[in-house]
Amino acid sequence: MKQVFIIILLIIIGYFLANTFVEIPFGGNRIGNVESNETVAGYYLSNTAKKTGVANVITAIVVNYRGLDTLGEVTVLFLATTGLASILYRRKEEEEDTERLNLPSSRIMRSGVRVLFPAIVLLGIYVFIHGHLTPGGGFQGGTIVATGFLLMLISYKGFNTDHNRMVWIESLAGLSFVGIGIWGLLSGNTFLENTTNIGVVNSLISGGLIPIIYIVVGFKVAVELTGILDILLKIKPKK
Amino acid sequence: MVISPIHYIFVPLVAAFAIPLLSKLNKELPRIIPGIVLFYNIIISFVLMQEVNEVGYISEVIAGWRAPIGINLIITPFSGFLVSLISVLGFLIWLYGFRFKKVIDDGELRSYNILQMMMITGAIGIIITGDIFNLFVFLEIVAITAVSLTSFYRGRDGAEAGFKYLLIGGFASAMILLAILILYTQVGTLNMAEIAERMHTVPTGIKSTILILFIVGFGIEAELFPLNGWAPDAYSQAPGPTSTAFAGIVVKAGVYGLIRIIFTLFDIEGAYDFLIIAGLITMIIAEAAALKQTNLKRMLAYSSIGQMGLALIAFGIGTKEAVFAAMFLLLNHAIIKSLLFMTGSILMYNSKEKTISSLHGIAKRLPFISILFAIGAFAIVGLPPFSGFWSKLYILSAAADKEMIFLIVTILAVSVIEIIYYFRVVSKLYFAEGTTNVEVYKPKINAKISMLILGIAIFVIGFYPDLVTGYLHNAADILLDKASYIQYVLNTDSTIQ
Amino acid sequence: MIFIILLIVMAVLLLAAAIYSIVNRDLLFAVMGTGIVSVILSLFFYLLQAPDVALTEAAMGIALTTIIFIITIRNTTRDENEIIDKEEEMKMKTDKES
Amino acid sequence: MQEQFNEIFIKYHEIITIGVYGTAIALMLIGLYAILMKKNLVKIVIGLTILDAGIHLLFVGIGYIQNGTAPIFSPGYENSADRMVDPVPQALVLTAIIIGFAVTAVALSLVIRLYKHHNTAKIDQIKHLKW
Repeated sequence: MKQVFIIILLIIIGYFLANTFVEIPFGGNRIGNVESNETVAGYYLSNTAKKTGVANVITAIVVNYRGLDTLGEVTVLFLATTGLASILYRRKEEEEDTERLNLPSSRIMRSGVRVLFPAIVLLGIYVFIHGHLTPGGGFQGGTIVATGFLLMLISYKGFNTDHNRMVWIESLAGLSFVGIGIWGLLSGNTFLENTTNIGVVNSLISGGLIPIIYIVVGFKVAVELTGILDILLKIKPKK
Repeated sequence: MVISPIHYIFVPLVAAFAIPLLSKLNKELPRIIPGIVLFYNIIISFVLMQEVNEVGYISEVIAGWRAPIGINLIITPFSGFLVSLISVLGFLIWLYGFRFKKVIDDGELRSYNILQMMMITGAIGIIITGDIFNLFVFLEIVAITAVSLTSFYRGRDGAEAGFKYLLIGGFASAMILLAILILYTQVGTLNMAEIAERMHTVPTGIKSTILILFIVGFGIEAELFPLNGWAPDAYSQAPGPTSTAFAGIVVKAGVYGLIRIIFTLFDIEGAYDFLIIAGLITMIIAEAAALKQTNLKRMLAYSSIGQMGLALIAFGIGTKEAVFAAMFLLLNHAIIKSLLFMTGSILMYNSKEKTISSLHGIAKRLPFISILFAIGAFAIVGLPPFSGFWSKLYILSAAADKEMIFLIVTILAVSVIEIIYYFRVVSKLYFAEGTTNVEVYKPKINAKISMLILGIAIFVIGFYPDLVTGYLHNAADILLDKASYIQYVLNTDSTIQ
Repeated sequence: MIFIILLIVMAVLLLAAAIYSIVNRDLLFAVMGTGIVSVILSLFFYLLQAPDVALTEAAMGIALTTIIFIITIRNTTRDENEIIDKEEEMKMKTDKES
Repeated sequence: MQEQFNEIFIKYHEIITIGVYGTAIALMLIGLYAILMKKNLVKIVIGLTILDAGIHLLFVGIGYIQNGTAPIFSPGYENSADRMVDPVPQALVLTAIIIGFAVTAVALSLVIRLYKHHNTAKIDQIKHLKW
């Protein structure tokens, strides 16, 4: 009976959404029924290269035009890590042994990972250093580095990310992101403003503070995701 | 460095990122830092409120880009008033919860303090941001911190309440994302002022879809009837100071988000009477449910949902008088409900199943706390000398202006229900003879101070309501006239320098 | 022409993977279903000229989301209706008595 | 190549629209079905991720322009701004995907803790807190 009720509900919602999206053209001209240069997207496309000196428009939007979003974004990840730690936290007396579950990873895996790990981390770092030129950036690069650490965490039982250093990197990265914001205020402009010169568009050193912010975000995301994975891998199943 | 709205956000962020490091220096620091930050919030609110009184609006641009291009923070008289209220309450809650925790080692202490501070920052962020996607990001910050705090205690029900909250919260944020998406396809911008300006170009079919999706999304945070299943569990499972923060702060941000969407973004006539109907249903069902609760915190949770329903009704009436009354109710409710939750958690501290019956005759052993609880109970019900009376009176008079007899009857009936279940608790507290062997938690001086301040505030507003009403009248007028908000945000790129 | 054919094939595959991951009783295969959904979604984003989002979806959706799900399954049950677990418990009890 | 693409695009316009919007809405409905119907907690969280996946696909879908290019001014594309796809939904989706991941991580940690207490991962056997 419940299934029938739910399916009817879904059909109604589906119909509801369908006839709203019938009116929204796919692949038509740019959004908004006003001509494109008055919309926000039109402004971004025509001014990013000149004003912010960044080739990747999305990086300019994520870091500079909508910088507070990314700051909120990084806080969400930071709070998720803290929340996860507090939900799965075992007090000192409950902690039998915190070494990770001993997955018997095969020889192929271990040797493969030994080769892959530096390559993955290098790729991740490349992605978030070139965030302002090529697709990708702090978040994507950080995630790639985290997957690299994940491989190491799974295949080598002895491999332990040094908790102390991770906390240092995480806090320093977060503080420097907010510090860049405060620097904008201190230097008389607004919070998170791109105060330094923006250089030539497609050169590596271009876009002023934007690449620096994205590199800092990359470190923070990498360390946070590795932290989340480390906490989750440390839980011992009951069986 | 001139004080501006962004200080509300980056100072707690610096503290939150620094706490893991500083706790290595000294174990006590994670307890003290939130206090400093929340006290600094009060200073910011004090300074900004002066400016808002003269200028009417404060708009601050982020990253140097003018309003529709970049994100702007905006403080209107109403949001300024709400944020100052939240800052003061946040500091009092911190003061109250300073030594409150049971045995806690440094890991949990660090997480608890970061999460509690960031929940308040998230709520403030929801209120002061002028960009709709930024509103969504701050809503997520509040959601994640609230879930982690709900499931903070090791007990069995904490995790269940947290999961229920996260599931409904996840669904709500999906609906809000969908609403932002459809809105963007019609309007082409994300800044609230520009959306309000271009709202007339949106065809009515799509406009009502967007409105419904927003109401579902924010209804969950503002605890409208069908969507507040999570609230009583979350309130009752969360630690003392957190449930106080839920009732006093997080719900206000949710209600403000809903009101802002309906008042500033949309101009659909139907929205107002929808608010009245939703508020009515929420109030009636929540108060009825509160009647048959045995757990004190769940009863207080249902009562605060009922009060929020009342606030939504007042906003729904839509006249200047009604909006003013609703704001006054939010102020009173925040103060009184925080006092009730604080005193309630202390009275309940040692009883295993937290039921009202375990309250028998505790008044003899905790006289100070019981008096404050009684004051809170009388105030929220609306008895004359206390502040609650004025807000209920103004709402009734606003309803009377619009000849909504049905509303007046239901509000009075609900007040009767409130009187019944609050006095039942107070009578158990004082007159029933209790089991003397229950050892009672003696609160420390800092908890007593914060509760005393709230008690005094109830009396002060009770005897001199015009301290606050003048300011609120002006705030109500500005909230209702949309044009000046749009004109101010879009045309002046006045940044505070 | 390729654009349309690719689009239709990916749309069908995407829905099939989503339904598979919902219907399947064995949670491990259900999680692999979500992995496939992320893969095809990432290709979709690439087709819709959104390289940044494709990279994020690939890194976040395929790698990390799948791994957290698998860790969760490892700490809870693998079978959705928990019939197999009950059988194991029964077996353990019988072994203990015998 | 250009006109050939446009002409195909216009000819099969409905199919493409249904292809993208249709799949996104279908994904959302499948996710919603799983959340409402399924008993197992992990399956419910899978439903949540699929619901989010549908919305992310919609987000990017609305930004697409017929025969547009990615919004990146790489060396060969300096002045092709008007052919570029709308960058704003992509920036929003970037944030939404990561928030979705954070919510899933917290949800799954709660599932693990619930399983530790109740020794079952089925939502109907965990219902202690009633309405």
